[in-house]
Amino acid sequence: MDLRVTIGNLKLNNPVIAASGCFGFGREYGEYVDLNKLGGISVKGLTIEPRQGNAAPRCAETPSGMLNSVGLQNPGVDYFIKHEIPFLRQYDTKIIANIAGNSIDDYCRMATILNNADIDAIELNVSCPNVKAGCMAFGSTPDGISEVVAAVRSCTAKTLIVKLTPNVRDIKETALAAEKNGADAVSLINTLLGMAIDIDKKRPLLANNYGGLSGAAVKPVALRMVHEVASCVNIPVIGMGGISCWQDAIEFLLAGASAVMVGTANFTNPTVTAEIAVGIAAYMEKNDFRQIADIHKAFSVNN
Amino acid sequence: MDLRVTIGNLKLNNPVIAASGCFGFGREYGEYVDLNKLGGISVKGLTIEPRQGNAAPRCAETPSGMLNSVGLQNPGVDYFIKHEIPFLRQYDTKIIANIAGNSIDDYCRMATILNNADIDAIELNVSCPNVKAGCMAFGSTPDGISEVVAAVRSCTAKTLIVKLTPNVRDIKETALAAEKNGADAVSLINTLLGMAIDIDKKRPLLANNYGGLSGAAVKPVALRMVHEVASCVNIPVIGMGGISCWQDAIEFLLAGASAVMVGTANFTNPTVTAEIAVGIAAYMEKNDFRQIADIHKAFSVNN
Amino acid sequence: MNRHFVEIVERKQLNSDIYQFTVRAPELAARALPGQFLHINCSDDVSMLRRPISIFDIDATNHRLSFIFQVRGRGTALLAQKKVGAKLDILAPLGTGFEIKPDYQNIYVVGGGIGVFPLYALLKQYPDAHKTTILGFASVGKCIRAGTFADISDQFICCTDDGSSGFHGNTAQALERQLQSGYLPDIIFACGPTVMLRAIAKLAAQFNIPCQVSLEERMACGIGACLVCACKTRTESGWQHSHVCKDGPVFWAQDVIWE
Amino acid sequence: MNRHFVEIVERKQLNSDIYQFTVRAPELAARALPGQFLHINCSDDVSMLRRPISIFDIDATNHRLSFIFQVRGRGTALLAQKKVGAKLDILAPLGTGFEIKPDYQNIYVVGGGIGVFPLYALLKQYPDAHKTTILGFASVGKCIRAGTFADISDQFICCTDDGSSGFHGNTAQALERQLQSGYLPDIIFACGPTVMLRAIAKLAAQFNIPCQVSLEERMACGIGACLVCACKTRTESGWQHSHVCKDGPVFWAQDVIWE
Ligand SMILES: Cc1cc2nc3c(=O)[nH]c(=O)nc-3n(C[C@H](O)[C@H](O)[C@H](O)COP(=O)(O)OP(=O)(O)OC[C@H]3O[C@@H](n4cnc5c(N)ncnc54)[C@H](O)[C@@H]3O)c2cc1C
Ligand SMILES: Cc1cc2nc3c(=O)[nH]c(=O)nc-3n(C[C@H](O)[C@H](O)[C@H](O)COP(=O)(O)OP(=O)(O)OC[C@H]3O[C@@H](n4cnc5c(N)ncnc54)[C@H](O)[C@@H]3O)c2cc1C
Ligand SMILES: Cc1cc2nc3c(=O)[nH]c(=O)nc-3n(C[C@H](O)[C@H](O)[C@H](O)COP(=O)(O)O)c2cc1C
Ligand SMILES: Cc1cc2nc3c(=O)[nH]c(=O)nc-3n(C[C@H](O)[C@H](O)[C@H](O)COP(=O)(O)O)c2cc1C
Ligand code: FES
Ligand code: FES
Repeated sequence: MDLRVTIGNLKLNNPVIAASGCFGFGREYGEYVDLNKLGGISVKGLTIEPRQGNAAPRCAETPSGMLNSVGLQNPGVDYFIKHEIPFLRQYDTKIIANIAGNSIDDYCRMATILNNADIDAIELNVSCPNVKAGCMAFGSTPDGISEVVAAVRSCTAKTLIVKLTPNVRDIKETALAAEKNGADAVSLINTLLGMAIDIDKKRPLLANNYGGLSGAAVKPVALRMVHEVASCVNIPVIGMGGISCWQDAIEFLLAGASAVMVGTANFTNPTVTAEIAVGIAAYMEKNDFRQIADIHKAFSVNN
Repeated sequence: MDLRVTIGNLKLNNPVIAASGCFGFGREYGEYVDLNKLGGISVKGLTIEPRQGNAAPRCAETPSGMLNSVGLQNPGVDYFIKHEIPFLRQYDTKIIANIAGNSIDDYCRMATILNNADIDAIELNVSCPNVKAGCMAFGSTPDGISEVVAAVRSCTAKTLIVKLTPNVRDIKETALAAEKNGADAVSLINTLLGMAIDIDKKRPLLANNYGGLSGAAVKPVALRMVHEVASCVNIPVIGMGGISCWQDAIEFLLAGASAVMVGTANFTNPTVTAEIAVGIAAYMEKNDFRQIADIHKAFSVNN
Repeated sequence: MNRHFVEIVERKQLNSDIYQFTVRAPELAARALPGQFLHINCSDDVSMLRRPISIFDIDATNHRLSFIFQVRGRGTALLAQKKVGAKLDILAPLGTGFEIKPDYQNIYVVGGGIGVFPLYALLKQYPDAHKTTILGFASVGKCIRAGTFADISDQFICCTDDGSSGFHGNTAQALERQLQSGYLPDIIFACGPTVMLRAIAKLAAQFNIPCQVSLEERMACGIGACLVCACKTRTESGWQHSHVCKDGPVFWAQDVIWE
Repeated sequence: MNRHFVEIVERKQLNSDIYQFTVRAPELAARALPGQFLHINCSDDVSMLRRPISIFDIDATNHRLSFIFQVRGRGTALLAQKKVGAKLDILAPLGTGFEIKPDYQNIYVVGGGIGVFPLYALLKQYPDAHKTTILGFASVGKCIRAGTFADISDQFICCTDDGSSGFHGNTAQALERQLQSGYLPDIIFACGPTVMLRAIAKLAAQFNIPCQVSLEERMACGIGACLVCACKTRTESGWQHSHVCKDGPVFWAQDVIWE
């Protein structure tokens, strides 16, 4: 049985990746889970300059999910290269640099810098709902996606994963735009834009008013979108959104994902990523699947 | 204290309405809750001819929510007029006819027929994700909405509520299109398109593959959309999506809804609608609000 | 009013994952009918749907009603944790149960797996008829309440898929053998997995015996309002989607269109 | 490793909605520090976030650790239902606790509401110092563990907002009156609602007394990975968002930018 998965030039030991923004730079979870057990780690969204992010509160629990409005707080891409990559490289896991920008130029500058850095892939975050300028604005339309993906593609030879927002009418359109403009893979979904209100204070609970919904609550929407996208693109799809146990991961692999990312579930269960990898192996064993790709091959829709 | 709300010519005793498809034709819940305690009842989505809907399974439980793929099973608009209206008229509550069609012509024929029927409002369902032709196809773009709303508007003098789908990039656009073309109000959200997979059978759990997600899980998304729409249209907004208790209803009223609809929560708690009306009154009492509109007036966003 | 907050007065674990609960419910015990079900709120969290569970036994004299359930997923796991003294929020009695005609003299009941439970209350309705009970389980270890059923039946056949006890084979095979012996019952009542019901329905048609089957479908409201629990049934002009929670769970076998 | 599955060995209800739990946790009791917190998984459902709760008492000798919490919402309600013998899944000890300098001879601790709890373990670190404790509650009925605090303090002032017991007023007013008397402590440790902390920080600055405050913010991961628990702190060049779960919960008052 072989759990390995290849996405562009990214060769993962297994299809379980820690989702961006939910796993810091890996080191935070290092004492809870053996990082060697993860296929990869997508690090906290990076920007060209350090960012402080939005005001607090930045988090609200919702039924089977949570809202966050962190707004891309991060130490900047240079700090990442200098201080975080060396730590992560100690482990037998892949490093995915998640990058976000306010402008095409921002994205290109980061891609250029990271092209020479010791990372395994770039995840283009054009789907963060928590920043005012750029980001999700690029990711919400096929034209926006085309422009930024084409530009970044020309700046880097690294495996380029484009992270899609679910806040669209037809995610197939944006996925196809990413594919057409040179993405090696797409990852989805980022968070759904949501809100919660404090009925005593009579104000939104998040200082930023709106935030991104993640966690188990969004799983049905994420799974549908992954299925739609996997059915129409020819590049690998990395599925995520609410995956909290190996059974959830299997649903995404059946629907056509080549790998999965796990975010919010880490907060409650810090060993969930490793447990999912074990569960996937057991499921494959039971079903006599030899490759991850066999899982999707066994799937069929009702007619 | 006055719980009454006026939406177009629809005068509700209180702002709590049973959501379409989740309350049958009222009679099913009549023995569980006093129908006189409800502001109104939006009946199961009607079509011009009787429909049998999709194959079973049509339902899957998901984290804090459910998927349904009923597909508008209903006895047809004529049966409704003859057999259901007389029953509902026994109660001091308003009757909202939820209508769906495959074509503009379908919608117009129903609106024309219902214009002479003893109902209080028409809710134009252009957002059902569970039927192949029409319906959500109209509701997903401003152009589609404009066309169908303008056409229906010319067929009826009844209060016209346009029910919006959340499966769009920018719900403000569709809401504005509805307003511009003569809607008296908008209601939102209908269900989010989702999926669940049976990992043993390796097939989608719903016979129809995809279904509509409802229940508490969607509340943050629904609330955000209601807030967006209420901030940009000048017609009343009826908020729904995951409302399960009076506190949830207050969140929607704070965000700018004039009334709320309650769907999925009825299944677990058949008296939830009446309980919500009581809870709203208590909240108003405590906060010294005299009108429902005072609730939203007390709301402010963070900056 | 079909909503009740009833107290659990007895809780028995019958097996590693099967529980029998008895609740005190005078009004319900007085009017519930075999084949009807309870729609049980298993959680404090309103976002969890109710779970439909059949009535196992009705004891009108002692105001009690009991049901047996297997722990499958999250809802039944929570239900199993409830203790004696706790209150259960149930909608009941729901649905259309077995049509019980007094003139049935010779009755067959056929049940498979967790589908056997609603048949007990049914058998109790026929103190004087000749009752043959055929129950099927995966193996002897999965036989639940076999003694209870045997005691109330004139003839009792327990089938196991693996032959670990009784008849080696499924209930349809056992039924077929019985029917081939020549003595035909007035009615067959069946409850169990769809494949089993379909086979029983086919035999009933073949031997021209009236047959009632109790179906299962995923439910939300349980009371005919949401229309999710569809099953295909015959009408004069063709077919329609009936609803298991209201038109059923019990249907005449010849009305069901098996897909 | 900071994840532990610890057994609840004692469970006391202190008030209508306040509970004290003691868990057996040898390794934790040996290294947890006052001001650190536990991140507690209150539910079997992975979709519920953990809840941060401060350490109330550390008993290294008996391998025990206790915490006191108020039932507010769904998570703490579930926690309160746990029984002795149950295992709790916790991440601990998390965060940066109080900076305990041996040369503090005269210390003040000021706590408000549920913010008083982390101060007990802190006071125990100063057997020899002169300790003044000022606690504030809404009313006498809300005073929790006042005796425990009084016993360990050299001077104990209980404030109630409604004057139903002790000092009539809030903790800042009580503290101000104390400071005006002229004897200034070496340090003030404070924990409670933000408005209180801000007032205490202001007094500390005014009287030029070092002050540490324990902040609260909504958390997800609890370990510095998700960055939701931001609070604004001063840097040489301006300000930054620090994180309550990791850089805090205890900060030097002069570093905090109150908004
Ligand atoms: C009319 C009727 C009578 C029943 N009587 C009994 C009985 O007496 N004893 C017993 O053990 N079981 C009975 N069942 C099956 C029982 O309802 C399911 O096993 C139970 O709902 C599963 O819930 P869960 O929380 O364990 O599983 P989950 O997997 O958490 O359930 C998820 C969702 O699927 C639904 N679901 C899953 N399996 C079934 C099923 N087989 N039928 C209907 N819905 C399902 C659940 O209700 C829930 O909405 C009956 C079902 C029906 C329709
Ligand atoms: C470092 C720290 C130490 C704490 N120590 C204690 C203690 O010793 N005793 C005690 O009773 N309480 C303490 N609290 C507050 C406690 O965490 C909250 O009361 C609790 O999380 C509320 O959860 P709930 O399920 O009752 O409420 P819900 O309303 O269901 O909570 C919803 C969400 O909001 C968060 N939340 C709500 N209120 C707070 C709050 N005041 N602070 C942080 N998050 C909040 C919850 O963690 C959860 O994510 C502490 C908080 C922090 C940050
Ligand atoms: C606190 C938090 C921070 C996040 N930050 C980022 C980010 O920096 N970049 C990014 O692409 N996605 C970010 N995400 C989105 C996640 O990577 C993921 O797409 C989303 O949460 C859905 O997956 P989940 O339900 O498993 O969490 C963040 C999510 C959370 C909850
Ligand atoms: C079983 C089911 C059937 C539904 N049928 C309809 C319908 O016929 N017409 C319609 O406009 N909306 C229909 N809806 C959508 C609801 O009216 C509502 O918009 C949605 O469920 C969100 O609200 P909730 O979370 O309170 O259920 C249906 C929802 C469910 C769950
Ligand atoms: S479960 Fe709602 S109609 Fe049957
Ligand atoms: S709670 Fe995640 S960084 Fe503090």
